[in-house]
Amino acid sequence: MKQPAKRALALAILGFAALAAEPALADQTSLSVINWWTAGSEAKAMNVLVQMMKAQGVNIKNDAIAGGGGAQARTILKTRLMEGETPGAAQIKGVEIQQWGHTGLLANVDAAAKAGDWDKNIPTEIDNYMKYKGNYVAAPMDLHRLNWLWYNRAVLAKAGIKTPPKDWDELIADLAKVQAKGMIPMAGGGNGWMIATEFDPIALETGGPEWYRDVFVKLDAKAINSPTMVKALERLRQIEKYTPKSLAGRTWNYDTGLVAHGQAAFQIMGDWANGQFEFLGVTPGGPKVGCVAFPGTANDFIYNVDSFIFFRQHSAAGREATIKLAETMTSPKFQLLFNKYKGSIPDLMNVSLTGYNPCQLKSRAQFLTASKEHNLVPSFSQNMSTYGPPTGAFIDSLDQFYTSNESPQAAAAAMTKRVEVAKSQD
Amino acid sequence: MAHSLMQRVGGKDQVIAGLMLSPTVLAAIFFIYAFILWTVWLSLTRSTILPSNHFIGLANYHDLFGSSRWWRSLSNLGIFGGLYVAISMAIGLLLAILLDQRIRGERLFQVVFLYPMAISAVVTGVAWRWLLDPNFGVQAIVRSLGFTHFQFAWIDDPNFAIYTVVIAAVWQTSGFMMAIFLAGLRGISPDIVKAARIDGAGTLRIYRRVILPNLAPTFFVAFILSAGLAIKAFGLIIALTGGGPGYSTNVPTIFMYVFSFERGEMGVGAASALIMLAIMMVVVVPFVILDARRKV
Amino acid sequence: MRRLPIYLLLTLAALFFLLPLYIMLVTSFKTMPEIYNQGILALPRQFDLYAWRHAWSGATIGASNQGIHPFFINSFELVIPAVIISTAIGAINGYILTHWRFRGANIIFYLLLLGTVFPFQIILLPMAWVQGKLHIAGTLIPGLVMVHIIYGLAFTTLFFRNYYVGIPHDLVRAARVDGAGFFRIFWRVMLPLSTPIIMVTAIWQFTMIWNNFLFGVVFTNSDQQPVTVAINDLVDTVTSVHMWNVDMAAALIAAIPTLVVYLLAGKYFVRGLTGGAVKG
Amino acid sequence: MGKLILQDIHKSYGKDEVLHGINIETGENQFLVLIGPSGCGKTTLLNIIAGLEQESGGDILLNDRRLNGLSPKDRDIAMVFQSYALYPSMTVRNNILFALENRKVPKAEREQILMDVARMLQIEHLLDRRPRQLSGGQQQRVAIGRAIARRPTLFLFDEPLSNLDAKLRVEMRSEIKRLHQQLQTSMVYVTHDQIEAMTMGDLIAVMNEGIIQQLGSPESIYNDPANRFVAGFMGSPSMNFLPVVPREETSGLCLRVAGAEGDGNLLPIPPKMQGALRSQLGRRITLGIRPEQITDPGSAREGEALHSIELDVELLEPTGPDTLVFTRLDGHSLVARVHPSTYLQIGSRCTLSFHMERAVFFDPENGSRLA
Repeated sequence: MKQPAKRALALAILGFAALAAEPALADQTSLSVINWWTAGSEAKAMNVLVQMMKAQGVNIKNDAIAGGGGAQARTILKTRLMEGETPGAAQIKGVEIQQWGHTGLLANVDAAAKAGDWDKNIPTEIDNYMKYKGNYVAAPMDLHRLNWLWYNRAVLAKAGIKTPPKDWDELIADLAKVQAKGMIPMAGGGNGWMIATEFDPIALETGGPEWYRDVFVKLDAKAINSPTMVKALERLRQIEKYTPKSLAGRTWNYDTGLVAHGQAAFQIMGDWANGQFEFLGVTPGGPKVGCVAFPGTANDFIYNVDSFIFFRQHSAAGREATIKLAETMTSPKFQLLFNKYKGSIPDLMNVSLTGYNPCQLKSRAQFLTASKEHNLVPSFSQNMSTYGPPTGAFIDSLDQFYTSNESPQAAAAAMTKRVEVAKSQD
Repeated sequence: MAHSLMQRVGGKDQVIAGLMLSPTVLAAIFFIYAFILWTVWLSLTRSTILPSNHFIGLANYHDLFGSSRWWRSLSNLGIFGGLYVAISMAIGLLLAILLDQRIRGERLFQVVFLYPMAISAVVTGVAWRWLLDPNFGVQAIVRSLGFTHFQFAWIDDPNFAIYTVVIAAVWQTSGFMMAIFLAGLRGISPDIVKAARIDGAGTLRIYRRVILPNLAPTFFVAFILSAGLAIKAFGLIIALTGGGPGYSTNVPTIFMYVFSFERGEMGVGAASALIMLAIMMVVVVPFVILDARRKV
Repeated sequence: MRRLPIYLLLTLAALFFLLPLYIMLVTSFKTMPEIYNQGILALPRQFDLYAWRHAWSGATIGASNQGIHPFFINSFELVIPAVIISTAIGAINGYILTHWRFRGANIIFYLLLLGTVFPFQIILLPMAWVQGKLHIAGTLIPGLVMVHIIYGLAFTTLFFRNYYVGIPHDLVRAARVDGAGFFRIFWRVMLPLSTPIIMVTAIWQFTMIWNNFLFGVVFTNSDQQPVTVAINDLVDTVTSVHMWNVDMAAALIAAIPTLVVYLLAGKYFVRGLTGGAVKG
Repeated sequence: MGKLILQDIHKSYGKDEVLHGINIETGENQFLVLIGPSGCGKTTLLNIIAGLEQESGGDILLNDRRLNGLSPKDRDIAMVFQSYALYPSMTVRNNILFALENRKVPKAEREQILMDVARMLQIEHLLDRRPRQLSGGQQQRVAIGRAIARRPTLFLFDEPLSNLDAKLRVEMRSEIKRLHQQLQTSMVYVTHDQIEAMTMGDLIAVMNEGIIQQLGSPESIYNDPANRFVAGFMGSPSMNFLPVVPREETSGLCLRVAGAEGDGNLLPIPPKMQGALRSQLGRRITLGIRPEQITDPGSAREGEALHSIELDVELLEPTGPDTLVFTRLDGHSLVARVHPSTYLQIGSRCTLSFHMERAVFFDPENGSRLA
């Protein structure tokens, strides 16, 4: 069927439904920003962004879509594009930005990068994600560190632990001590995303940054199906033993609450937990709750960067607004505000972190050293290390392993096979 | 079209009838069948984050059936579908028979059994997640009664989580099955029952030998409806277990959604959708054939 | 007392069906500390209406912090036209497929039947494309209404067709001899006989559309979304602490219209099914 | 009023032809009965006249107006259905008024017609009831009233009495007949009941397998059937059929019952038929003779040529006005109708007179009339 015929048909059907099709052409100076920051401090920060843009004469429609950790938002993004309702920006990060660049739909925001001097102020590791074929098509919002261990000081004291663990053996010993006192040693488990997030620092600690990159960035089958992976999986199993059987569908916030309220000793989680602790009235690094780099990874930094890609606009006004949006997102004022609440640190290395908590300050310092020593690795669990299908394959494999009696050897082999299949999917 | 309609009985009115029906027919052809064809095409292309026209033959199907997650989804559908259909029909029938005994307060019971139908999957999922949570729900309640070693943590157990989905789904639609069976029971001529009673049959025997065989068409409708609901189940599982723990409660609808939209493997997602459709057809086609036979 | 076991069984079943509703109700009236410190079956110490008020007009959902009430209103704006139109078209279709049969009428019916069982996830992308072409993308009216009408037609047509099969064809023939045309026969002869099936269809459509999540989240912009989407935003948020009492109150508010429909019209549901749908 | 002409009406469903060229022409104000066994096509033909089904070929003319292609409402007809087809949602009043409203008859006139019809059918007291509150007979009256109110050129009746009990049926039968007299309008009446056909019709069309077997007055259909089907279908109990062989005897042409042992019984052939049957000499043909033409000698009218035979009484069925005698002639069963006063006993012998003047003969192969 030819396009006009199809269209006529669709129109006929609509007319039949006795509904007038009123054209809903978007106001050209209004940009929709698709994201899944629907609640809490992130939602508040998004509202600040909307206000800041309004002051510059740009209407931002905050399309915040809950559900499935962004799954729903991705669905919406894709249907919007099918509808021809191109959004201004969408929350997409990591390697997937390259896939979107490939579609030819993205806008060039080099002008904003130049104005904000991203090349100088934003670390190259982050910049590289934002560029497609040498041009900026996305802007970073934050910089998260994953390899944190959060702990409740009072619980540790009760269990007779004086300092937080510095290596794996200490961690295991401490977990046992807490368990002996009848408290929850480790809050965690739950869905695939949470398991993968816990595995992220465990893998780094076990294999080191080089091996980590071979596995999660290069997807090297030899590295995946290796004794190192088996060892890492064994360690995940050890952690699982100290984790209460937890409810599917329960969120990491609940676990954070267990630590905050002194019901559990430890939680392995990215620094977005900062925001949650603050929400619960407990400042991390303060008297109640402490943060320490995940044992054995003190010099390493697993990073996660949330970013927005920008879509090419038809009108000049739209294009101008897009540049303004990218500039605002990377402006010191917005980044400081946004990251303070989110628990992360700004992508800009040239701003001082006044008012940030001790854990966040530690994060900035360790990023800079890790960057110098090439100990920065992209988080696989947060979709930073590779594109969707292999990431999914890793998460599925870990999920399967964690929730069954599968042996670490079998799990490593199955993981290798899944990743191979997923690689053919690009 | 108009010409052939003119040939038929109704003259002008028949033409009007054809015209009035045609929008629905066109809508069905376009919004169901053309969309399915489009999905067929998608499943043969290397579509990742967005649809593409890069033809790759059956590679997506190859990947699909090479995926253990997909196989798990299929076997989950088998377990969930089989149990859900059987149990909801059994409970529905039992409740209908009980309500058919000239019960006081029948209207009230009907409403109580039917109301879960009125509640959305999202809400049902949340409510049951609570009830099944070992820390707050049934396990905690029973333990607080003194049975401190009582275990009921299916929802956390990858091998049993799928059964919790069955429980919630049965809760939601057994009342609907009850309504269908009750309607069927009320449709049976009282003369048949009287005749059986005169023949000296007891109540149980009347149900087993006289009434249930007469309910065959009702069983059929109930089966088709519940099988359809089982294959389409999505929101409830998402809200209850999110497809987990792990992917232990994934079913084809969830697999399709995750791969098409979240994972950026649209081609594989499309392939899975078509396999799902094929499963549907296996359920529906016998219905169509039987229906057609009955008319002849 | 031979009938005691019957009542016992029915009462047990009723308890099973009522349990989740009971838990949602009591939880919605508790304060957060109470929820954490008490069993879920315990009655609230005092009936605290905070959660209901907050859910209705204070909770932050998406970009707004007006609670679920704007979305609740959206749902009504969606469900009323969608139910009326899809039921009306289904009635006409059923009438045609049973009393104005022509060659291929059965084939058309079977074609439509697939629409009752196929997985709706399939249509998201192509439907989005169509909506974009029609410039109605993201709208509640007519965009989402249209989606619900189209994918409700298979059900409404099925219901009416199965009901109208039971109406003697002689009635239509008599009316035709009496000089009535297509519409007049429908209006004066068929419709007055259709109350039970209209009730069944309307209840069904109301429930399906009101409770639908997938279409709502995909085909509307954030300010136009129906209440189920708002509930999901509230319940399925990853980054904040759950206010269980607010979640439950919001879920109950969202369920009130369908519950009312079932309470008032539930009896027609069983009666209407007797009238036809079962004949399959 | 209401001269109906059907010319070569054909009807097929796909390859299946159900009407093979129907030709009927009625006079004005005639009562045409279509009769035949179920599946003979009579209802299809009625529906075609009504416009409820489309003919595959042929012409329909009413008062010289061609009806082909007109929808039912434009044909100036009214119809009464077997199921009555009263609109369940309307009161009796509205059932009757519905057609008038459809035709936009002025309100005052409508009311007048309603009252006339109600009075004529004595249903005034039922006007505000709904169909389900009426008895079968009352529903039938309303259905007829609904048709009458229309004052059509032609009434169509589709087995209207078949759902009534025997007593009501007889009442309604005469009522319809009376209405026909009163209204002076043509009627087409479909039935499978031959008593209805005989008592009501001016013109009867006997149909079988999509063909009109015979079209004629009740008398001619009954007494002078065109073929074995008509002869067998009309009349109760049915006509007796015997296989016979004509042979030349000294007394002239006679019939011998086929398969009789020995000489068996001989039946004389009346002189007026001898010519026609001479060509069938020695061939097996079918004799048809109605039960009332085999009777006790006492019932015979004067001047009738009778042939009496003594036979065994096997079974007796007194019906009141007369008694049916079941017997056997040379091995073939036979029913005779005798005066009730005739003294008979099962197992005894009786003398029965054959009224051969009224006998008919058919070709055993195709059932066509020989004499």
